[in-house]
Amino acid sequence: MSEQAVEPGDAAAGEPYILNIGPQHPSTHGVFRLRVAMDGERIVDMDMIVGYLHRSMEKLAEERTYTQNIPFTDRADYLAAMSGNLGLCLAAERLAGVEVPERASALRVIFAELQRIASHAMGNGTLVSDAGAWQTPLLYMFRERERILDLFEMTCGARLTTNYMRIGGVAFDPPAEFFPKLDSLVDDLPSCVDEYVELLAENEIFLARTRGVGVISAGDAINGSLTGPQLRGSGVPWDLRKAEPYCGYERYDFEIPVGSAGDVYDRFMVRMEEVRQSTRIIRQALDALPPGPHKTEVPLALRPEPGEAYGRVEGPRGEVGFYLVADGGPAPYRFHLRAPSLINLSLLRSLAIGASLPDAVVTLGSLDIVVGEIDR
Amino acid sequence: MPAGPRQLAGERVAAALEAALPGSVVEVHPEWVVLAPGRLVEALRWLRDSEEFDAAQLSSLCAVDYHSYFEVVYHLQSLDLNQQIVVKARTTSREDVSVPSACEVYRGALLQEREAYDLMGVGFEGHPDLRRLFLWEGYPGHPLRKDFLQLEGHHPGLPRFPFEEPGVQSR
Amino acid sequence: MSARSALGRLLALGPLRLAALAAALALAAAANAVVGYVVIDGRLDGEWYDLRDLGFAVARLRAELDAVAPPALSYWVTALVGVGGILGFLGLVLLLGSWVERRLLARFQIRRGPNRVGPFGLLQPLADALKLMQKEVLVPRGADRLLYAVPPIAVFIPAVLAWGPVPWAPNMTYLDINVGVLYVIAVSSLAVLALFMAGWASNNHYALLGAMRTVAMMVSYEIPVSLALLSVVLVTGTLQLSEIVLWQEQHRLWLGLLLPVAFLTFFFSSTAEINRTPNDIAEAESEIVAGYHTEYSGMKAGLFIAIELGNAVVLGALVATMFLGGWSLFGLETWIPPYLVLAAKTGAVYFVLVWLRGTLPRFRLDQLMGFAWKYLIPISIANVGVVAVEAAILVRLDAPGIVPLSAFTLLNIALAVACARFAMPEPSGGPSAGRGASHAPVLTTVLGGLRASERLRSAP
Amino acid sequence: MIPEQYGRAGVLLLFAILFPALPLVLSHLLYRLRIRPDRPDPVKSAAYECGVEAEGSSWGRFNARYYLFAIGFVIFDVEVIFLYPWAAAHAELALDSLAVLWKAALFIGVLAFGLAYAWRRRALEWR
Repeated sequence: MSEQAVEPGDAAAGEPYILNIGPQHPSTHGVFRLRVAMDGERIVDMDMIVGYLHRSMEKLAEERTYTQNIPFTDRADYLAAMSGNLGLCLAAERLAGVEVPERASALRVIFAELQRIASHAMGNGTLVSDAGAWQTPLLYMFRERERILDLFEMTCGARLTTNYMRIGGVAFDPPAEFFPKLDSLVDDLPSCVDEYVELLAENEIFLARTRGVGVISAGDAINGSLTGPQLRGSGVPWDLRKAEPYCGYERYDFEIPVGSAGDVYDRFMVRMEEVRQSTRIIRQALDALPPGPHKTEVPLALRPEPGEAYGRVEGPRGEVGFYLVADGGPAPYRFHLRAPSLINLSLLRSLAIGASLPDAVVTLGSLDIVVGEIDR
Repeated sequence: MPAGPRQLAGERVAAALEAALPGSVVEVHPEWVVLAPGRLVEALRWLRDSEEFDAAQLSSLCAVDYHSYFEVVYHLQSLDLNQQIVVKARTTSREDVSVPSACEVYRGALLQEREAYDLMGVGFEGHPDLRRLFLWEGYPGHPLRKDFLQLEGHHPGLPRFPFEEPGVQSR
Repeated sequence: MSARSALGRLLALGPLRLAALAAALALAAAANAVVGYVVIDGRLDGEWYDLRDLGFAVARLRAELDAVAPPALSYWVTALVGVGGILGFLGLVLLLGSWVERRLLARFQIRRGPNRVGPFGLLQPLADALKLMQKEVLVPRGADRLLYAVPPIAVFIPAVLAWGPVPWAPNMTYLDINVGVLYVIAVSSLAVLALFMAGWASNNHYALLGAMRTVAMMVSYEIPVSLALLSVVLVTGTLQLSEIVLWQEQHRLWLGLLLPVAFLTFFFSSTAEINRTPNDIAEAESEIVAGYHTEYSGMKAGLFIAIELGNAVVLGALVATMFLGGWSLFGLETWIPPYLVLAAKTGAVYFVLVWLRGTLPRFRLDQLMGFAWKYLIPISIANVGVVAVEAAILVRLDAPGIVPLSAFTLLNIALAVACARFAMPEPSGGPSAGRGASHAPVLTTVLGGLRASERLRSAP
Repeated sequence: MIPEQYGRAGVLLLFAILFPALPLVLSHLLYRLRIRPDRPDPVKSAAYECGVEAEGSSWGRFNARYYLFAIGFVIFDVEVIFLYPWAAAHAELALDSLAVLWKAALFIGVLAFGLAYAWRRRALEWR
């Protein structure tokens, strides 16, 4: 990953020109802007400009109780609201010392894993669209995502901004008709994944576009604070569900998919495999779903002792961490969201410089950003 | 006690750091260690490279406003040993806000430090590209500071919390 | 369940509509019987009311006019009739085709597609055209206004002109020139000019990048196209498109089978010529928004979009004519009007194009250029040599045509398979590229960082 | 016969221009009838660059890589076009004598040599 890309004395080189990719561009997945200096097809320099969706969530959070802050986490990573909910709840529970009932933990696992599948469907689908497949794989992946969102809607009335987790459990027990539908979905998912892998992973053009493109070495990935599939794609077997099991993940049998080359293709395949693993987890959680309450009663205006806590979960895009500082009041003194989408972009500049425009677009797609979470 | 399940005790980290780099620790807490700003980069590099701690990844960086000073919190993660270390650095006052940049140790600090600079106004010395991240150059003040709402032209949001007696939220 | 309701359920129709359908089918069968009788009788052959070949009607018209007026009039009238036929067909294609394409893509993508405007959404293209016509036209400031205005019209020229020499039936060719193949090559390379003009005049970085890609790509793929058609000419010994079809009809052999390398080269290269997936990099929406026509709005943008469709159909007609037997269908063309045969073959090629669009990602520019220059052009040159030898043998052999022709067909198919399987270059230059190896992620329950990663990597 | 056919190509060309011009004229007619709006303003007529003002004109010195291929095209395509008369007459000539194969092979060989030379000099690498 050299920062210096254009060799001096390249006779063909033209004048570098400035191109703005975004904020209104089909492949920036939101209002995200790259200001690139290009020479022909090649990127000579790049600057990333974010903040178009900045809502100062962390400041707003200082004015609201812990429970009132849960909806903000929906709107940070709006493609993985459940993971955001869960992260905040874990941090707040750690801060206030709240115990969570068994059933609530299992439900949290089910919903977090469903959310992971939905988010990976979106992430991989848009990645393939970035590689030029005219949205067909995206729409196929939306088929399963749609079923998952229907399940969310059935349970908590919302599809994207679910606001489902609560401090001490989850907001509602899923209705009776939820379980058969989830059951059939879990039965169908592995064959759907096989279908996508068959359609894309053996497609010569897709291989040509993604193999050896946007390579991140394991050392760079760790040093650049990458997490999630972006880190695992580079061959680092790191998953918070194994490393720091929460919600009883240690009870479930699953494996961590790890790539080898650290290129776009590996990140894609890791996500595909994670869908399979998530399906396994859901199946186990569903089969062993304990009865009991779905929530412990916690005061609405929770007043934790002064102190701090860092709660984190393995979201679809990596480590979703919440750093909370309590001062004894009902609202957090400091509320910091460690946004994986933003931090995964740490290496974007060095990846993009020297790459061609199509490669950079695919690389950006493989980093699977959500602008709501970058900007917060 | 609110601590991560695999978080190392502050005393252990502090003892090792003091042995290797005398004078680098300012304050020890059961959960975290406050480092001297002057030796921060050195200490982080030592933590990253040491066999015992192997803090290979900077998992989160965030700044907190404590009225009289700012604190930068580093959550370091060892992937091989699966342990977490929390270290902090403090600015001397509200006016002198500079802390050395961790960028040369952790490239993952690039954007996180820019974010802290933008929203909290902490200056990271030695950052290769310290610009505002979300807001534009020339934006007045730093929104995450506790006194931001007292800036001219800004009004506090909610007067009080629901479910709360009036006057309780004053800090 | 009665048989009738089962059928009705299969077709998703009510009993009334089923009855109407049955009646229509019976009527069609009866009409067919009458036509069959007339055809066998030979009463149609060469008459002006012979609907199987409208060329007879035009010839009769010409003769009638020549008898009463100066020859210029009959010349103009027949030319206008031909132009009217071509443009009428093209207009129909543009109106219907966008509906077909969108519906097909929707089927590929488990969607429904346009189904609101008119029956089955058939009037959607019309509604789109009306909408585009009444949209405000924006001209970017800083654009070269003259050059900016020309391309929307100029892009149509090659797509319309290329229809000229396409033979619809034995006597139904608008422009039956003896240099038809050269004409097609010449006309099709005109499109580059219009697209480059559009991209350059817009004074927009995306448009310019699209235009540059267009120039590099279209121009490079022009050579494999020319080389592929060269082998067609070698075998048939003529540049006239109607003669090429006649050759295929007489030998009862599609050139696509005899010359598979040329056929596939022509098809693939032409997708680059007309900017279709997987070679649509000139307007790759995920990279350069809309490429050369980024700055066009209103009806001008509509014309660019329409011509993509027009190009696809004209490509279908050319592929059908050169490689799929044109209007001939192994003798069946005496029964089925030949122009319908050609339309069906065109439609089939078009369907493949839509299918590709609905399935494949797109190449990168350097991959495409490498593929053209380092694979297609050498292969095509070699193919020309092979075909030249074969053509010489064919013409000198006294044996009945079927033996050497089938031998060469098999040989050429084997060569094509060999080219595709063994000589194809690795499309990606990346270090991890390698065909066939398994690349599923490793599954592990071990946890760790760099050290664990190295252990994983070193493990077999 | 030949001039007559080219005249027909001319007629087709004329209508090929008129055909796409028709919707544009209709569009203009709608403007005259005040159905189609035409209210340009500087923001609307800015060059599209994803919502921000473009920096600099795009008419600069562009990377020459693209033009190299255009030059290659001119060379190779002209050569290929010269092969067409031979291809059309090949069957007849071959009937007389197979020597035509050698002559053609020489020409194609020159073509292939040119390609091999360009390949060797790395003119075909994109970068």
